Amino acid sequence: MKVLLFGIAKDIIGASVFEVPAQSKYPSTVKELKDVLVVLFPEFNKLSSLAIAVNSEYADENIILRAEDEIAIIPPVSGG
Amino acid sequence: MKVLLFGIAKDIIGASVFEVPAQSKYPSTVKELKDVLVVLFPEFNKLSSLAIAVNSEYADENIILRAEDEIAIIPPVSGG
Amino acid sequence: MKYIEIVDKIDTATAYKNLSHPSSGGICVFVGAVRDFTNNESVVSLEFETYKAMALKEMDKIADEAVDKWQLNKVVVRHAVGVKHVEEPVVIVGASSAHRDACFEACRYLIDTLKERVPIWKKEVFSNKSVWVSAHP
Amino acid sequence: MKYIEIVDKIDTATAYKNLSHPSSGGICVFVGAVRDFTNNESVVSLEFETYKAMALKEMDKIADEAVDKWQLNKVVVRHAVGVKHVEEPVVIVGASSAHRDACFEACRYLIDTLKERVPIWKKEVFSNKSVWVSAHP
Repeated sequence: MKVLLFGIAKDIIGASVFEVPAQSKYPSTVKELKDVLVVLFPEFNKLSSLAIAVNSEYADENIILRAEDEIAIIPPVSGG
Repeated sequence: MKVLLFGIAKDIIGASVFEVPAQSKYPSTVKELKDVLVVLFPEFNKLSSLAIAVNSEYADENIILRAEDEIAIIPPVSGG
Repeated sequence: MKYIEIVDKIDTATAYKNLSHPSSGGICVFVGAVRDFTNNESVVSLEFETYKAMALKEMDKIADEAVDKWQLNKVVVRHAVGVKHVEEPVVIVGASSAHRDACFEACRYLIDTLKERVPIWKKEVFSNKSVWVSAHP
Repeated sequence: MKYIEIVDKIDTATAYKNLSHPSSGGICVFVGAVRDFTNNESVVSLEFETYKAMALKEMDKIADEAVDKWQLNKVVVRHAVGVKHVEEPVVIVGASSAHRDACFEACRYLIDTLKERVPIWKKEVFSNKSVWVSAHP
């Protein structure tokens, strides 16, 4: 499972794509993905907010993740 | 005494400058000028408002008019 | 810096240049243009005339009021005169400030107050008549 | 008509052309630009990055919301990415409507909502550090 990274998320993980480690259980929902992220990278806990986009839409925590989905971490936005 | 005319005031009087008739008593204040205008041209009574400018500033009714002043009738403005 | 002008033709492209400033994070511009219909009647043109010396003085006062109240870095108040057709710009006002609240509020103040106070008169020309706008109640 | 774009460079002159419409008496445009100081610290540059596919989708939704709510004739939502220096424009939003109330309110909605929802990230670069804006509480 690949997760796109932007802004400070890229700095925290140190890459522009995060590959969920093959040996770990794959997160099946947005909530589970967030749990994996904050366990592996506690820096995410310090952000003002942490959202996940699935297929380029903001996704609620109960959304189910499928293999073909495009998944991205959306740290606090600051356009404008 | 010459009075500059704009917009509908020009149409009402039918000229772009109004010369207070020489035989009449010259108005000594803004109030008196307005009184002369509405007596000679009752159409001014039908306007939404009627202001007088003295030396290109809005003038209160009690302002004294002097020979060297630039006087203008300001019918309701509608810029923009 | 203030840009206060009565012009024959509004050039919308220059307003941003006038308002750009190193300390301005926000620039708000309003353009008033000729609409095709007024109360369902097709508009042929608008004709604007002004008492220029007084109009410039009033526009300058309004600009000063806005600069003082909202701490603007730059301000534009520019009005066109003459005959204008559908879609042509007739007025442009703009404000440039550190943050966006100030420039939005100031820009609204500029156009609202211009319409109340500045001696400019607009005649709406329709196919069968013409009317001095706001002249009668 | 909607103009929704992520661009390398904002051309402020085209926005008015995009927004001009025969039924629009009012056009309101907001430009966000790079300020020289943030909290008294001199800014070297801002760096913008985006999740482009999603940003365009969100900008499009925001534009649709504004068009529906304020009956806009035209709308512009355009954001720049890359490195921007002091006084350069980074975002331009605009609304075109019959009367001015609607275009002012819509323009404010566009920029406020863009800042809340659109996946664009801004890094402030100072001489001795750089900071992702709003990342931390």
